[in-house]
Parts: sequence; structure tokens; C-alpha cells
Amino acid sequence: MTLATRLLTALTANSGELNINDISFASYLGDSGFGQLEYGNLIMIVMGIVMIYLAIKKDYEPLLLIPIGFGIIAGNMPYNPDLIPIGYLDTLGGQQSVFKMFYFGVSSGLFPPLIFLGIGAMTDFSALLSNPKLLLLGAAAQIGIFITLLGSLLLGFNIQEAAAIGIIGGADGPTAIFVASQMAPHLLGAIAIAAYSYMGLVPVIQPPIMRLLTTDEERRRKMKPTRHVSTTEKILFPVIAFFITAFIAPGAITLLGMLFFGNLLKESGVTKRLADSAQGSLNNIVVILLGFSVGTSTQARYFLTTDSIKIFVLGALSFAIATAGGLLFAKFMNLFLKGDNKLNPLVGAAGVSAVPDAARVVEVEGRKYDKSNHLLMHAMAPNVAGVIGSAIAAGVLLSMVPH
Amino acid sequence: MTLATRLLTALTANSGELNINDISFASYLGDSGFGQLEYGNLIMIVMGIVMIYLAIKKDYEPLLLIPIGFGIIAGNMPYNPDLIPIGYLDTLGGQQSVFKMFYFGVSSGLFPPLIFLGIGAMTDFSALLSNPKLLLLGAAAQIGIFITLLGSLLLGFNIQEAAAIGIIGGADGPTAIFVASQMAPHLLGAIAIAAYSYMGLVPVIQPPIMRLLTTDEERRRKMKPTRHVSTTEKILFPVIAFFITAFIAPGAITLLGMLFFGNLLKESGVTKRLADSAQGSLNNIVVILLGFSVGTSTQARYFLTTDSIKIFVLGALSFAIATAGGLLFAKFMNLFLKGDNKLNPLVGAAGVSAVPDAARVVEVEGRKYDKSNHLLMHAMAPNVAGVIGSAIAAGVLLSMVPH
Amino acid sequence: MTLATRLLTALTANSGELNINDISFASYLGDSGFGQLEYGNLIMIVMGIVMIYLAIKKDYEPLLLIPIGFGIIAGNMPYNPDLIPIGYLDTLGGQQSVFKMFYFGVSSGLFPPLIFLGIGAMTDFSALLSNPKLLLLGAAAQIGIFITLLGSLLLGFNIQEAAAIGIIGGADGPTAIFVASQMAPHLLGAIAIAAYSYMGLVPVIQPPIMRLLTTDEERRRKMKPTRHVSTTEKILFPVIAFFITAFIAPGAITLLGMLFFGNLLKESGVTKRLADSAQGSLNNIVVILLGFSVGTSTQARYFLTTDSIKIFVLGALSFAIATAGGLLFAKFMNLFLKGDNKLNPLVGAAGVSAVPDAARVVEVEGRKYDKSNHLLMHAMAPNVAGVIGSAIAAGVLLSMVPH
Amino acid sequence: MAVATLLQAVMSATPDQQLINIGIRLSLIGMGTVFMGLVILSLSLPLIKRMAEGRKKTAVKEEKSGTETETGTGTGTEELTGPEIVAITTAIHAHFLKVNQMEDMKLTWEMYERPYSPWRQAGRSKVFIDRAAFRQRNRSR
Amino acid sequence: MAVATLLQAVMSATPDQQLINIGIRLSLIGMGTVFMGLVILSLSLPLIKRMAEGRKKTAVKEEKSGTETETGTGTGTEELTGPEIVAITTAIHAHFLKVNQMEDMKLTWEMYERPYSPWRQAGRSKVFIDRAAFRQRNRSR
Amino acid sequence: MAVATLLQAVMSATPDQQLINIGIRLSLIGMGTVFMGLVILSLSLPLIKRMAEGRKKTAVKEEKSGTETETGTGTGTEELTGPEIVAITTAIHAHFLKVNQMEDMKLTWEMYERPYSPWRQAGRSKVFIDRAAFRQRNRSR
Ligand code: NA
Ligand code: NA
Ligand code: NA
Repeated sequence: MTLATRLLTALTANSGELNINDISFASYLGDSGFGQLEYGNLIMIVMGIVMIYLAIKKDYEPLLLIPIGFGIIAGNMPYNPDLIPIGYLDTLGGQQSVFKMFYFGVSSGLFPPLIFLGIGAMTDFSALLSNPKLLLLGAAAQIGIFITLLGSLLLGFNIQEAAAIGIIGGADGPTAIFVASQMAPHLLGAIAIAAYSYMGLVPVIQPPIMRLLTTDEERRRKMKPTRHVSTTEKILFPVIAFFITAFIAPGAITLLGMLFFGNLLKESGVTKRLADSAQGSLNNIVVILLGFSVGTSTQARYFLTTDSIKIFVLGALSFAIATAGGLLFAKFMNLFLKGDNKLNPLVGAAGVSAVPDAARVVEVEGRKYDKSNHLLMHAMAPNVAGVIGSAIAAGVLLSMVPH
Repeated sequence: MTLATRLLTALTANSGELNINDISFASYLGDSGFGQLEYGNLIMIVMGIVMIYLAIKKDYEPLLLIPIGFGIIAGNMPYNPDLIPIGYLDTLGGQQSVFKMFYFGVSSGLFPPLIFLGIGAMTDFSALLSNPKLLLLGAAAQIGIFITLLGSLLLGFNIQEAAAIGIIGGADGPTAIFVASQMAPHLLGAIAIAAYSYMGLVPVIQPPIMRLLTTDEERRRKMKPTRHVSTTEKILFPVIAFFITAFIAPGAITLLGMLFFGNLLKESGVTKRLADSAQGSLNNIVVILLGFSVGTSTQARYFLTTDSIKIFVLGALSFAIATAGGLLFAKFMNLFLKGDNKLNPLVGAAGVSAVPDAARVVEVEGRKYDKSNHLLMHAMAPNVAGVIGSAIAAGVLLSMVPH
Repeated sequence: MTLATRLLTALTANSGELNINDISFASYLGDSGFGQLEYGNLIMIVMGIVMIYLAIKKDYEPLLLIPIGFGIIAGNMPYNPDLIPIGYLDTLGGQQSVFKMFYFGVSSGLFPPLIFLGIGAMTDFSALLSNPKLLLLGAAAQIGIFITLLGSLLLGFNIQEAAAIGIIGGADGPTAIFVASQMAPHLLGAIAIAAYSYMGLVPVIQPPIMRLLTTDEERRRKMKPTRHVSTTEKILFPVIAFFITAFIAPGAITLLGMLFFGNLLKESGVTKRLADSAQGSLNNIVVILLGFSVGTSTQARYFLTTDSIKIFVLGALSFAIATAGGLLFAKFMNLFLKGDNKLNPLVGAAGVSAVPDAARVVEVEGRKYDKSNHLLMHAMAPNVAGVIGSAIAAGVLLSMVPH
Repeated sequence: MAVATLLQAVMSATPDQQLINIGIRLSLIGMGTVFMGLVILSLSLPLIKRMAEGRKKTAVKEEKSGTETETGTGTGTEELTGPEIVAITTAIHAHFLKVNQMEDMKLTWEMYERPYSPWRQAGRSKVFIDRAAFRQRNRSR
Repeated sequence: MAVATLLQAVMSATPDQQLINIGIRLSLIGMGTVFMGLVILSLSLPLIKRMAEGRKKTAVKEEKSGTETETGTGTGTEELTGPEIVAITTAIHAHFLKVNQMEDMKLTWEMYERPYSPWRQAGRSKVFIDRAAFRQRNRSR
Repeated sequence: MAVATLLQAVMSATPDQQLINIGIRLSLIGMGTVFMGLVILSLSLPLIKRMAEGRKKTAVKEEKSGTETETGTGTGTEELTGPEIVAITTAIHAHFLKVNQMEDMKLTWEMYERPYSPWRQAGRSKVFIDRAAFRQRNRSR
């Protein structure tokens, strides 16, 4: 049904005239799930249930997979869009659906910066402050973004779509949603779900690559303990880091601004109330609405396409490449480092972001080869650097690719 | 003053020209309460004060009656709408009033689903899970909705208005507001205030009807204790219950979706943070703004009409019929039940929703005849079933009645 | 660049065509801070850093100066507005910037009433209830508003601008923002920053004036202890006070309505949950977004003007006059008061609002001359009365000055 | 510098005398209204006090003349507060189920406790078990 | 008065019979749907119960047949929960730094602890150190 | 299946060589910028450290050279922190009122305590009783 026809029907239906012959239990059932269910909806609903199952049973990203999963179910329940506005794109007779109002936070790009505010207010950048050179690993892992961008172009996506798909490789949900909402809104559902799914699967995706690209000796290597970071450093950091990164990538002012603003609220020591709400109730509310909205945007008719399949394949690829990028760059850096300054290349894998999962995978892998080798702390530096790195990459794409 | 005239005045006034002769203390007082007060405003302000008094002194629904009561006062303070936008419908020179922005949450239908999210996150459906057959009582009590609908048609309301008024019989504030906002926005204030007032008065309305329709023996009857419900059941319930009810009544996807989503957040065990905010700060914020906005929408000039009086009479009727419906259906079910499976018909009265007031009225009445008879737990099942039942009824009306 | 040109450029750029010759590292750097930085931006960024420094180091208004300070930095980072919408006024190709969405809460006048709700929910009006006559000091101090208004007219501002600038003398941030957003949106940044800066500097501005206008004997004077206030009085107060003040100044219905509504939530005793959220998470969220937005609205090209300088000078003047007004009126009242009913004129200085800073300055000054003289409690009465007084003044201006 | 700019501004600006007159009128009316509002408010405060005291005395009187005493020597169950009744019904319920796992017990408790507070949040209030209990609770608040 | 108004309204109003018929049909369909919904829901509840029980039994079986026991007699470090591992790594870290100021110690702790909970909030989950630890934690929840 | 679809897609798609070139340029600039940003950031971190240390040393110096000591041997009241002063004024106030009901006492306390923190929330800050007290408080934070 074209938009024009639908509008016409809506206008006619809304005349307030109600013909008694139109009112029958049979016609009602025809407008209920019995008459409106489509095959695709069922597939999506099952997918939503699987997500909820994984979240509860396997503890994969429950704070996002449960809202997304239930959103998928709610967004795919069958209904007749000519009678009531329910879906995330529906407006009928001037009345927007509630799901559309929720989705405005996603489509307008409003929610991701608010999430970044919360992330900033809960992140401790000490690890990064004490390991300046490990920042480079967080840069190297962003190669996943750009190779995926090229791959997307090869698969026939246009440049805006390719940029949005590429950001999946940043392993950072809100960044991916922010870029997709500006660049390729029609792919947002698939991109968001791919990003979050793979972030949940980091403990499955990364280890084989880590083993493949490192020697036994490298994996056992211990690193020098990190130094203590003073409160003043932590207060100066968000201001200076924001200035530098936003200066270089103005397209990331919005995301990085909120990230470092949140961090300043946390570290200043005089705005505890604000930091608590930024990372507490405000963040929770946004996470609920963001996840649910992303879920409702997977209506089968728009979601079940070959594009979505391509995006999932490209997403898996991007995570693998990002992991390899970080690892190999660590090995490259070792060529120039001496003695106990040498890095354990496993730490490079944490550069993909997916905080703190990737850092913990590093810890787990490291301890498999030497139980006394604790890499978590070292891995946190490239891990948070990866967030900044993908925000910069997002900023570059947002300002270079017309949209 | 017609809208056209007002627009003209506004445009003229906003030219930035200010004639010195227009500025006098007398003319200022003419634009203040001294010159603008109307008789109707005073009546409404007294009504607001009475509500606040009942809320504080009698503890009737304080979380809603205090915001509504103060909203009534604020919405009925006299002012000159040609000078500044204050009222819930005012826009002047392109500037919307703040009360209008608040009211958007009501008129757009945004707030009720958010309230349902909070309700879901605070409701324990165990009672219902352990008493499947008591669900039917929650269905039977919805007869109040449809008889009120017919009564409204008899009193001259059109079909949309009648549907919105009928939902008062669902004894569920947010559902009534949601339906009224879509079907009959001009009656929203009266419907909302009738719904919440009678919900507060449930302990006054129900007992006489309960005594009238039951025998002494029935009131003394004890029921079999309920069984224990496992965590897994509680997790499965929101997903399955949402699928079934939304399948049958797609018009209720929005309300039921948020209700069961909130419940899943609560029961999943892995999203405690989100459930806390859904039923905590988010809910509180929405309750404050919803109640206050409903209050401001009772400006005397729109509210003090015979329609409002009719709505209050119909509302009282609907609560009485719903109570009777639940009770009589319990007696009807007893015709088919044997031995200690027989129901205490008082439990049927809890089917009207008004959670948990109606259930507690059942407990109180039961104990009047036998101090050892505790019906609260049994009454909780039809009580929460009544919420689902009225949401389904709302869904049916929303999808069948063009609006 | 005119708006028309920018629109044209945007439309052309958004055609989705991307010429390979346009893509070079040099052109990218030209669009980054390296190519876009302006002198004015740097000045503003330094100002933002100074604010953050004062907030952390001197504890001047940290809950506002930190969000404002970081907002100034974020709002003045250089970027090319033809490529991406970032600034608080940017819309590009139908996409609003996130900062613009945040700023909507300021420009629409939505945030200040929400702040007042929170203030109401955290203010105890006991001091005022036990000292009725001290209310007059809160009235007298509003002279600062009107003299500043006249001064602004003399400096060439138009009547709307003058009214908005005058409200700085009310020493009440949200009121100043509310009036400026309606009357002179283009001056909002300067007015807000002047208001908050001087509120932070009250301990510096007031003492010299207090010493100049009082004798040693007056400063040592002790006042009669205040009486105890019952719970019922505290419940009645917000309702009655709202009725009286809103009746006299309907233009203040929005601000005073939210203030006294919040206070009723606090004092009613039955809506603790709502009061907690009103003064907790809701207030924190609004404070974060309000402060940050005000900061982003100081883009150098709009902010660094002689108008801003004038506003800062007028603002300092208004604080001084308000202080003197309160003090001198206390001395005037003493002409009619006998014995131990006489006031310590220092208390009059607290009438400027700037709660609770001004009241604490009075305490400090009083104790300098007699260590056993505790004026804090007495000073709280004119202090909160000053908030009501400036809201009334704002209401009068809003309803008398066309805007 | 700021002072110089200011003086210069005052000089260069030649504001309409009409505008100044308007400003003066506005200011007088504004200041008058502020005083009127706060004077009337300050005069109303003693009335508020008297109203509050009136209510208190009446309340005390009512209590004294009332037949229901609050000294706790009531007729047993009628004196119970809401939470106490919940506790008792829960205990009975637990007894019937012969619950011996603490976890189950906790679940049952929650089931009872929730409705008391949270539903109110969604706009629903408590039902008072009986008047005596109601009064007692209200006073202890 | 209200009753009089009402009666008058009923009199004066001459609602279309057609409209009443529509109302009756609507009501029948509505009431039918409410019952259909709640009847099907009530019939599904025993199924939910059975599903839950099925899962429980399988879980119990799996545990019994599984090679990994949960009695705490594991191989040491593999039994550690996330927080324990954090504590240990922190202790080692503190040792290397030869930290003797309590404040420093606290900072280090925070650095470790934060990532565990807050990042999840932003949509990121825990990584489980190993399966045994994972299961244990999950069950204690 | 997914792999097949993918391969097929690669085959069927004949992306403009021009587009690929653009992609490559974009990627090089993007990757370059990411590295530039993080390299400059990493180079700035030692500067941040030095700034922080510089400030600390100055602070220590200032304290030593300062005339006001913080060892608590001050002149009595001047050493008081905000809350202490509140406590004292409250006590005096309570004494004058000859308060003997605990409830009244509590109310008075609240009246004093509130303004300290909550108003700040609305954008208003503390006033420091005197410099010594200010410093002390600040440090203990
Ligand atoms: Na990343
Ligand atoms: Na109901
Ligand atoms: Na003031």
C-alpha cells in the first residue's frame, strides 16, 4: 500500500462515520493478529526472544539486549496501520505513534550523546593517563572501520551507507547509532543490532584471532606496572583531551563534548550530584528508550532484506579486522621498544573498544598462559582510547561525507 | 474572543511599540487577577483545594490528587491570554506556554505508556500466575466499560466520546487518559479527574454493592491457598502474555508493550538498574507532569459544562456496574466449581482494577465476617487481570472506532 | 555568510555527490580547527576554563559554573557549519544539531520552571513564616531590577532588552533566563552568565556596601529569636502564597506555580517520592542541560559584543543597588519599630535573593562585630522573599512589555 | 576600559525621552506590584498561623470527645496498621504452603508488599483497613 | 440536581437508533475480545508453568551429569568470581607500586572497579573469566 | 547461505571505480586523523602530569609560607566549618525558644540545614564563613 493510498484511507476513515455493516467480529479479527500476521514478523519475534534468552542466560549485554529484544517483539506484533498509529514510522490523522516519539531520540541523534555523557561520568581514565603510548593501540584498531567501509562499497552500498556500516567496526554502540542516524537512517536498525550483538560476542570472536597472531612467548610477557595518577591530572584531562580531539575532528564535538563533560562532572569533585544523575537515572532512562526504540525499528518489512545480511557479515569482519589491527600494531611497536618496555601484544586487542569486554578478554587470555600475569589494567588504556578513536573516526566521516 | 481576533491582537501587540498612555497601574490591575477573575475559576480553585485536602487528610491517591489539585489551581488562576501565554492551550506570537509543553505529554499519548512501564516494573504477577481461572473475573468486570459506553450514547455523546467515557469503567487512570487523548481530547480533563476521583473512592463505592449481591455464607467462604511461583515462570510470563494479548488486541500494543516490558526489566534479574529507574525517577517525573497537566487542563471555561456533570454521573455508574459484573461472574463460575474450588464472590469485585485498592477492599470486607479469612492474595489476581482487561478493551475501541 | 548562502551551500553539498578532488588531507584540515579557529573562540574558551577553575578551586557555584564553563568550551570549538550541524543554532539539511535540541529547553522557557519546581521541593519557608515583616526587605531589594532597567534604556537597549537585563538585579538565575528567553533571546547567553557570575561573587560584592551604609551600633544589633512553625502552616503556605502572588502578578503564574507546587510536594508529607525526584534526578538533569546549553550559546561571533560588556557592567550595578535597597529599607523600617523589634539592617542585604549566599554573607558580617550575633535565620526570610519578589517583578514585566 | 566603553555608550546613545518615560512608569508599577504582593502575603501569614492553630485545637478537641482512644488498648485486630495486616496474612499464607525455603518466603513477601507502595505511584492509593488504624498511621507520620 | 440534569439530558437527547446499534455491536465484540484474551492467557499459564519446570529439571540433570562440580572443591583460581580477580590484580598492582598511602590505594581500586558495572550500563556486558565462575555467579543471583 | 549471498552480491555489484577511490582516500584521511588525534593526545599526557605536579608543589609552598596555619590551633570560631556554625546557631536558636519537644527541634534543624546544599543545586553556591574554614573544608573533600 503506497503512502498516498494509506493517507487517503486514513482521511476517509477519520471522517467519524462508522457504518454498522463494517462492525463484525470477523472484520475485527481480520484487523487483529489473526488477519495481519506476516511470516517475517514471526522470524523477528523469535529473534527478539533469542536476544532476551542470551541476555538472561548468558549475560550478554543484558542492559541493551533486553530492551532491544523486547522492542523487536513489540515492533513486530501484527496490526493494521490504517486503523491506529503504532509502528515507529506511523502517523495517522495527525497523531504520531508513541513508538515514533520514542524513536525521535534515535533518529534525531539525541540519545547517543546523552549515553556518552553517562559513559563519561562513569569512566576512569587513569589507565590511559598512566600509559600514554598505549593510546596508539586504540588508534590502530580503528582500521576495522575503514576496511569495512571499503568492503561495504564493494558490496554495492553508497558512500553514506558504507560510512555508517564501517562504524560498526568501532565496537561502540552509541557512536554507530549516531553516525547511522545521520548518514543512513534506513539501515539504523540493522547497524545497531549488529554492533550490539558483536559487542556481546567479543569473548567469542576475539580469542581465536589473538591466538593466531601471537607467539606463546609474547602471550606470556609481563608488562611494567602502571603509575599512580593524581586528582589534578584527572581534572585536567577531560578539558585538554576534549580540546585536542575536537580541534582535530570537529565532527566529533557533540559526542566527545558530552563524553568529556560527563567525565569532568565526575572528576571535579564538586558536582557529585550531577555526575550521579548523569550516569544514573538519566542514563538508565535513555538506555531503556534507546534500546526499545532500536528494537521497534526492526519491523520485518524493512529489516528482513539482503542489506541486513550483508551488514551482519561486514560487522563480523570489522570486529575481526579491528582486533587484528590492534594486535599487529602492538607487535610493530615492539620493534622500537626495548627490554621491559616491550608490550604484550594481547593488549592490542583491547583497542577495539567494546569496553570493558575486550579488556577482560585480554586478561582471561593472558592468564591462560601465565596465571600470575594480570593484563586487565594495561588493557584498559587502549580500551578507552578505542572509544575516543572511533568517535574521531566518526567525526571525520561526518564532516567529509555529505549527508 | 475568536482565535482570529486574538491572533490579530497578538500580532499588533508584538510590534514592539508600547504607547505610554497604555501604561498605568489601573490598566495593569485590569490585566491581573482583579480584572480577570471569573466565577468559574473560583469554583475550580476550591475544587483543587478540596482535592489537596482529601489527599493529605484522607490519604486518597495523594500521588495523583496533589499534582492534579495544584494543577487545577494553577490552571484556573486568572490572567489575560492576550498578553502572555500561560494556559495549557496558549500560543502567543509563536511562543508556546510552558503548561502547553507539559500538556503535550498528555495530548500526544506519551505519558500513559511511560506510566505503564513503571507499573510493569513494580507489579508482581505471581498471584495471577498461581490462579489462572481468577483471570476471568478481571474480564467480567470490564462490562462496566461497555455499559457506560452505551449510557454515554444515550446521553447524546458521539461514538468517540462514548468510547473514551466508557474507559472510566476500567478503573485505570493511564488507560483512560490514553484513550481520551486519542478519541476525545476535549473531554480529557473531565474523564481523567472522574477516573482518579472514583479510584480514590473505591473503598466508599464498592462495599454496599458487595453486601447487596452476596449472601453471608458466600462472604465467609475461604479459598484454597495459592501455590508458589518460580522465577522462570515470572520471566516467561511478560513475553508470552504480551504476545497473546497484543495478538488479540493490536490496539493495545503500546500500553501492554510498555507494561510487560517494564515487568520483564523487573523479573529478568539482570536489568535491575533499568527497572529501578523505570519505576523510580522516570515514573515520578511523569506522575508529576501528568497530574499537574491534567489539572491545568480544567480551565473553568472549558470544564464547567453539563458534559462534565454527565461524565461524573456515568463514571460513578461504571464503577458500580464493574463491581457488580465481577461479583456476579464469580457466582456464575461457582455453578461449575465443586467443593473447596468454589470462589468467594467478594474476590470478583477486585476485577475492576484500581490496583491495589479494590483488592484491599475485598480483604477488609472478608475479614468483617470472618477475621481469619484473608482474601487479599486471591483478590490480587483479578485485580491485575483487570488492568490487562481494560487495556484490551481500550485496544479494541481504539482500533474499531475511527478517530 | 548570510543564511541564504548557507542554505544554498547546504543544499548543494547534500546532493550526495562527492567529488574526489574535494577530498584531501589539506581540505580536511581546512575544515578542522586548524582552518576554522577564530580569535574570539580562543578568548571564550579561556573564559570557560576560568569558570571551571573558579568552580573547582573557589567553590563558586560549581553546579552551574562547571556545566556553563564546559558548555562555553564546547560551544566555541571551531568547526565548519556548512558541513555538520553542531552549534546551538545550527540546522543543516533538515537535521537539527544536538546542542540546538538541548537549547530548546532554554529558548522555549521550559527549563526555568522545572528548576523552580526543584527549588520549591528543597526550600523550607519556615523563616519567612515566622517573620512576616521581613518580607518587605525582599520587596525593597527588587529596586535593583528597575534601576538597571532604566540604566539599560539609557545605554541604548530597547524596552524588551532593558527588561531582560534588569532581571539580573533579581539575583536569581532561572528567573533571568526565563525572562530573557521570552524578551531578548539574543542576549540570553550574556544575561545568564552575568547573573550566575555575580551570584557567585555575592561574598565579594556585598560586604563593602554593607559596611558603607550601616553604623557600628546597627551591625551589632541582635534580633528577637524566631518562633516555631507548625506543619499545618507549612502545608497551607504554598497554596495561599501562590494564590496571592499569582493573583497580583499573573505573568508569574508559571514560575511561582512550579515553585509552590514543588514546595507542596515537599510539605504535604504524602508525596515524598515525588518531592525527592523533583529536587533530585529531575533537577540534576535540568541543571546539567541548562548550564551546558547556556554555555554553548556563547559562540564568540554572537557573544563578544559591546552589548555583552554593557550587560556585565549593568549587572554589577544592579547587584550593588539591590543590596543597598534592602539595607536602606531596613533602616527606614526601623524608624517605625520600637525596642527589640528593631531590625539589624544587615539583614536587608539578604533581600537580593542569591539564596543562600546573601543570607550567609549577612551571618558572616554580623559575626565580625559580635561573635555571638547569629543573623542567618533572620536573613533567610528576606532571602526567600527575594525569590518571590523577583518572580513577581518578572511577571509584571512579562505582562506589561509586549514581546 | 569597561568604564570608558560605558561612558561612551551613554554619550552616543540618545534614547528617546518617550522610552525613558515608559521605563519610569514601568518601574513604578513594577515596584508597586512587588510591594503589594509581598505586603499582602506578609499580612496573610498571621491568618495562616491562626488557621493552623484553629485546626489543631479542633483536632485535639475531637480526639478528646471521640469514643475511639488511641492508647493502644483497642480491640486487637482493629488496631492493626496496614503493614501489620500484610505480615499476618503473609504468615498465614506461608503456613498453608508449608514453606521451608527462605527464598520462597521472600518471594511471597514481595508479592504482598509491592502493591502497598508502588501502585500508589501509578496513581493509586492505600485502602484503609479501618478508621482507627488509619488515624494512628496518619498521626505517626 | 445532578440526577435531574441527567434525566433531562436523556430526555432531550434523541440519539440515532443506528448509533445505539453500533454501540451494542461494539460492546459485544469488545467484551468478547476481552474474554478471549484473558481466557487464552489463563489457558497458557499452565503451559508456562510446565515450560519453567521442564527447564528446571533439565538444569538439574545437566548439573548432575556435568563434569564441573560447584561444591567449591575446584582447582583454585578457576573458581574465582570477577570481583575476586579484581581484588587480586589490584593487590599485585598495589604491591608493585609499593603503595603506602591509603588514598592512592583507593584510587587504584576505583580504577579497577568502575569498568565492571558502569560500562555495562552504557550497553556493555561482563566478560566471564571462565565458565565455572560464570555459572556460580549466575546462580547466586 | 549468508556466504553465498555475499559472494553473489560482490559479483553482481559493480561499484564505480571512482567510488572506491573516494573510499580509499576517505579511509587514509580518516585513519590519519585518528592517529594524529591520539598521538597528539598521548604526547600531551606528560604535560598534563607536569602541570598537575607543578600545581601541587606551588600549593605546598603556599601553604608553608602562608600566615594562616591549618593545624587547628586557630583562634577558635574562625576555624569552624559551615555545618558546625549551623549547629551552633541552631543550638542558640533552640535555647531561646526553650524548645523541649524533639519534633520541633528536628524542624528547626531542617530549616538550617536545607539551604546549605539544595539551593546550590538550583545554581547557588556556598558562602565561605572565612578563608581558613574554606580551605579546611576544601582539602577534606
Ligand atoms: Na572503538
Ligand atoms: Na480494569
Ligand atoms: Na531577587
